[in-house]
Amino acid sequence: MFGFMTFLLMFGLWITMSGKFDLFHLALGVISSAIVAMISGDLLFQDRQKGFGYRLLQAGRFVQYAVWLVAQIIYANMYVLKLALTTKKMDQVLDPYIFSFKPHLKTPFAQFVLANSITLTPGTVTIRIEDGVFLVHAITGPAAGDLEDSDVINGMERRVAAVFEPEILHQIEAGK
Amino acid sequence: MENYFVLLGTALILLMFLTLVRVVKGPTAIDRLIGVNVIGTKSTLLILIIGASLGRIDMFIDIALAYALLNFMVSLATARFFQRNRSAGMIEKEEVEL
Amino acid sequence: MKIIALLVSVALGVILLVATNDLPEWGDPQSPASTHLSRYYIENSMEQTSVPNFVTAVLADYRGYDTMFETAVIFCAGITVLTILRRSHRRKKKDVQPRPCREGQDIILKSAARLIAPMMQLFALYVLAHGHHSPGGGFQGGVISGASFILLSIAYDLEMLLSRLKERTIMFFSGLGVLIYAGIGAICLLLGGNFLNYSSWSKILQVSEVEARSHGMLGIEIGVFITVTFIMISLYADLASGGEMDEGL
Amino acid sequence: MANFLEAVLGQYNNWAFIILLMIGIYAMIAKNNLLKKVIGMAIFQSAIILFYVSVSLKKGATIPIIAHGHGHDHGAVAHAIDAASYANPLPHVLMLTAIVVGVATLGVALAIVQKVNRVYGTIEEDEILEKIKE
Amino acid sequence: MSMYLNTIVVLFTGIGWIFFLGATVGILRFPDFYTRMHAAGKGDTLSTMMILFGFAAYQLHHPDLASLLVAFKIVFIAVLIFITGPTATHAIMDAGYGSKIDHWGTRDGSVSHCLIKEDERS
Amino acid sequence: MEVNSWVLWQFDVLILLMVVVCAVVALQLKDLVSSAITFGAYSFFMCILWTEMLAVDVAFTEAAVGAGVSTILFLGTALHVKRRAKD
Amino acid sequence: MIQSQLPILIIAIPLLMALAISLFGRKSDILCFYLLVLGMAATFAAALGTLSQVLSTGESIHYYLGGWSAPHGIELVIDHLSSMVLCMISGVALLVGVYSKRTVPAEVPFRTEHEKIPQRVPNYYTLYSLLIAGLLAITATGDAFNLYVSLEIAALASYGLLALGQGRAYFATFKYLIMGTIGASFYLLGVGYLYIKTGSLNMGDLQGILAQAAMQHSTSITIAFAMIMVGIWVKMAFFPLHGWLPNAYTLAPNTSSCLIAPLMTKVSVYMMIRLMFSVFSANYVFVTLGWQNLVVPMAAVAIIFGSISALGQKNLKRMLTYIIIAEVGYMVGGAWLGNANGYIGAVYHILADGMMTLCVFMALGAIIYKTGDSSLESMRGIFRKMPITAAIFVLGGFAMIGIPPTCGFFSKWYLVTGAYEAGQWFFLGALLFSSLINAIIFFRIIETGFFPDFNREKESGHHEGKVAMAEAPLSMLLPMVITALSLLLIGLYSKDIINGLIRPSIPPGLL
Repeated sequence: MFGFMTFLLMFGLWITMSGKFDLFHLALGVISSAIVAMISGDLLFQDRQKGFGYRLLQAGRFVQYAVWLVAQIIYANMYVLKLALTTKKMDQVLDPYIFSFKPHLKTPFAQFVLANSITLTPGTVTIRIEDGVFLVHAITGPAAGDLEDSDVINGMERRVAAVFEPEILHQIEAGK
Repeated sequence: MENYFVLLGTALILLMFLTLVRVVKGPTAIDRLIGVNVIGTKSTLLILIIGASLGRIDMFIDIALAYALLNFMVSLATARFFQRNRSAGMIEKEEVEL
Repeated sequence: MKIIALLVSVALGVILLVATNDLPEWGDPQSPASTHLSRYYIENSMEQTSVPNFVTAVLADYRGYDTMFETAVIFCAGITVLTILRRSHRRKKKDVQPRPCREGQDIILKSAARLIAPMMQLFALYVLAHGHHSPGGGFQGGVISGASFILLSIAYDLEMLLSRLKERTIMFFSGLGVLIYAGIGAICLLLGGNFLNYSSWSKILQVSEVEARSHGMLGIEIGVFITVTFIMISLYADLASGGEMDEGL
Repeated sequence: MANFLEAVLGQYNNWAFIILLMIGIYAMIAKNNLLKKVIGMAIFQSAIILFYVSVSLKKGATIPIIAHGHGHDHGAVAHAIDAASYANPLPHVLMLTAIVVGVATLGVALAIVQKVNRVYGTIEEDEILEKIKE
Repeated sequence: MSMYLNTIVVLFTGIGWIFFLGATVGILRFPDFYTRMHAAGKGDTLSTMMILFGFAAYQLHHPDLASLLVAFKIVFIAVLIFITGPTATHAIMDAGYGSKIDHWGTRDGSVSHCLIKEDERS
Repeated sequence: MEVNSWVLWQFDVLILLMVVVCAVVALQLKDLVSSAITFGAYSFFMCILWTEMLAVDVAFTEAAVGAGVSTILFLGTALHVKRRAKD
Repeated sequence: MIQSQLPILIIAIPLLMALAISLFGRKSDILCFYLLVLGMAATFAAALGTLSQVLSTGESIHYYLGGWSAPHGIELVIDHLSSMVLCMISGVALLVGVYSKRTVPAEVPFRTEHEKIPQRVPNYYTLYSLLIAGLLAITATGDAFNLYVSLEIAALASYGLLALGQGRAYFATFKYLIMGTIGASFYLLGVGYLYIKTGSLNMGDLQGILAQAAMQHSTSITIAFAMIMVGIWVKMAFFPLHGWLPNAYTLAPNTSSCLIAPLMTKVSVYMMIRLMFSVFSANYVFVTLGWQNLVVPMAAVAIIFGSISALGQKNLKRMLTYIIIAEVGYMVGGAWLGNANGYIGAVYHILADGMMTLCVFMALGAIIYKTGDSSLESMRGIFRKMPITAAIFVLGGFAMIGIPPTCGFFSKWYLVTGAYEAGQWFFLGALLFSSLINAIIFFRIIETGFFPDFNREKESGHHEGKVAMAEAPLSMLLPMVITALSLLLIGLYSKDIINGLIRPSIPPGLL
């Protein structure tokens, strides 16, 4: 079934890219999507537990999340802009800091999304994930402080969890 | 509008020049990698800009897409290299002679 | 050595600079290079091959023989690298540390690679299939498709790649691509045309000769695609692992 | 002389091509490190590609693909093609082949460099020559 | 209509350019590798996406199917950049951290704490 | 839509300049990996140059081969040799 | 039908055979060998077919690939000259193919200690076949750019074949690779200048356009010609550009050097002649430019340099490689003399030198196969141990010196006549000098070979005349004997070859 889902996704992508709707090119598209589904059908979906409808639901939630994320990214960029174009000396504005924390998220994909979100949000970049522990570099002390103890990072984790792992939401609430 | 795109492209190239300064200056290999990564992403845009200013953007998107993918791969491969070699911090002792 | 090199390069520069004076004006539409052969290609290729992309038409049809050798060159390079570099496993690493590839690490890279590799493969096939109408074709598609496998092996490990594609499979397919190319040309011989004259395929495909040329070009591009994909994988696997095929970049 | 200068300065792509060619051949001959020689080789080849591609340019032309050309209704389009409005496709074809050949040569060269390193433990030319003498 | 669209295009691309300016200046000015990576990672991704959205908007001048598909393709590139940008940033960051690149900072204690942790682990 | 002439000369001059800078730097750096990375940037610029000179297929090939695969091959080789060059 | 398709078959058969070896030969090494010999035999048959076709019609064959007529598509042109070279290449390939039955398994796999190298023999034969396909394509093509591509495939395959030797071979091959790339790139650059000025790539078409008066005095055409010539000279190791050749050929496996030494330089010379006379014209090269007074003395220097360097070598294989450099001087000088006799000498020497180089390399390879050594000392007592091989080696040596019944004499005769007619006294002197040196070299070897190995016999206790015969196996002996016979045959039928094959191909404009 996941192979078929890959096929559908790939065929949709093909239609978007191709822009040609004659029979010949559509047939080529079907063949190509089938080939890709055959070769790497096992790659696209890591978690094989959830069904098709659930995936759609997830996609919807993810769009919501992405909108929130875009706002964060714009804020992050303005922050970088402010830091870069400041006339002060660098050691007055920068105060780099590395810290680690362990989120409750379990699935690799959710961790991936969380890590990328941390990278894109103001002042922080994920360095590595090792056995579920995130190592994060923060550009200024205050940003790091915010992240470490306040609910910024918890909030983000909660949002990611709401998309991918709703069952652990209560753990996050409890952990807080 | 085409003129605007040419202007935008020139502005982008000027900024790429600045990024190139980082590539030239280093000091470590991984700093150069940052510069090259940024240059690569911006090249994607530049190709689209060229396409737009020639009025044939549909022909240029494939190149831009391929570019984005392969730029990502180069960054990843270099990062992998440093992960294995643990020597990203190697600094050029001598200055670059230009 | 440096002085010789300096002399050679300066001499070359001066000679070429002298030649510059004599060249036709840059970008002149009436220069010989832009009129003699290329005018024929531009004016006739659509009519004769029904391919809007002149580059593809010239590459795969008018000068298809060149392209066959080009594919053979790639194949030859793959075989040469394999012959020179390949050796059996012998773990003797000094300054290279084992890659951090344990379970639970590199989640970000692995997830991204899993997301992007299928897209790259589809994109490669798209580039191959639309080589007639937009830039691209067998070679570019092949490199991208090869790169998708390389991406997997960068994010995971070379062993992961080799568990999907055995070394023998790689070499088999890379030869097969050239064989498809040369075979399409050779079948033209059997059908009574000259070598690589795809229009003779019209007898089999039941289409007009112009259409047959277009389809023949797609066929040979598929051959190029297969060869390039697998040779790129092979080149990467050989060069990145030092010929031992154990751990890549 | 002024004419000559004008001819040279107007064709600044030729300048770039010649400079790259000189850099490439200098590196190929003079550099001590074998990998640097290979990089020089790649630069040399891409300089030649630059030369060919600048031949293919035409003023007022566009990319060599017929706009909105669909493979199946060629009758109407074919007569409207004006050769001067498309860039010259032939050098592009030649250079595609040359790039492919270049990458093939590059692969083989890198393989040989690795093998040299395996045999001598170094890829500096002078050190290798010393080891050969021993 | 066309006027508004052009304004949108100019707005998007202009803002993208400004963010890119910030990223470039950051890459040049910031004192060490990690902070430069901040500038590169964030500024690069967003500015590229912004300019790409600008192009997608530019395609809407001719609202036929072909142009819409082109716009979709551009958005697809943007999505791709959205995935690959942070991933590449992270990979480079990881590589730099793994090879113990010098860390610029005023808070010595906190930084060395993490580096020591890395040493203990290996 | 009027087809512009190919002369996006602003792009042309600037990119040629950067190409030459990249070539020189790639050859002058002592660290081979830096050389390889800079050479990757060189290929990027070459690709833009060819796009701008209307050679889209060549640019595509260069993007795929020069910028992508050959840089990776260089890195793969650099992994197995001594990283610091003498010149 | 097959008659009209012969030209492409010559090229397609080795190419398809390379693929067949690569695809189906991985199971067993001996199967690869049989496939290779089969393919080479078929190629040789096809080449002979085109030769007879050319001889019977007296016209050159034009074959249009893809069915596109001449300047638009790529054409193959097979005239008297190229059909002769095609026969030589495929013949050499067949002979070396048979010869390789024992030597390749002995030399190629398991080369380095402790290391098992998988799949080397099939790869070796694949490269072998690709090399032959490339060389045949160079010879047959009528398109200037296609020549470049064919050149590169031959070059890449030869890098692979040469690099398989002992440790030092890799560095030598790397130098060869750099020089070869420079050469090919120069050629490409030259073709680029030609293309800018003429807009064409087809050789026949180019010749027509270049004959116009405006083209005759164009600077860029001159520079294109210079570029092309320099590129090809690098490829053929002409004197100041020869540095890569001796090491690369000496350190290679014997089978590879047997294959590449006779073919690579000769095909480059063929290429030079082809480009000089059928792209540019004799009139342009000798009258408009008039560089022969520069090139012919250089060739003479090449001959003297090659001969003297050969004299100083201890290693026989290395000595032979220096002789190759001298022989390149013969051919370049002959082609640049600018008269019919010089041209005949050069072209005839392509054939003769190909065969005699093959002969001596094969004989030396057999000796190395048996004794494992290629120094002069290893020749001691060779006439007792390996009489047939030694006889063949001597015959090859005689041909190189230029002793009458062998083919070497006739080529030198024509070269000397040509040099005399052109008044190139220096070149004439160099030719005679080099014959003298060759005589010294080979008589020294023969002398060494005739006298038994005193030292070794002392150790084994003065058993004079009881040295065990240790002749090379039949698969090596047979091609050697055929090559030796062909040396005599080419010599004996020199009149027919020259009148039937070479004279019709003399370009107009040569006296």
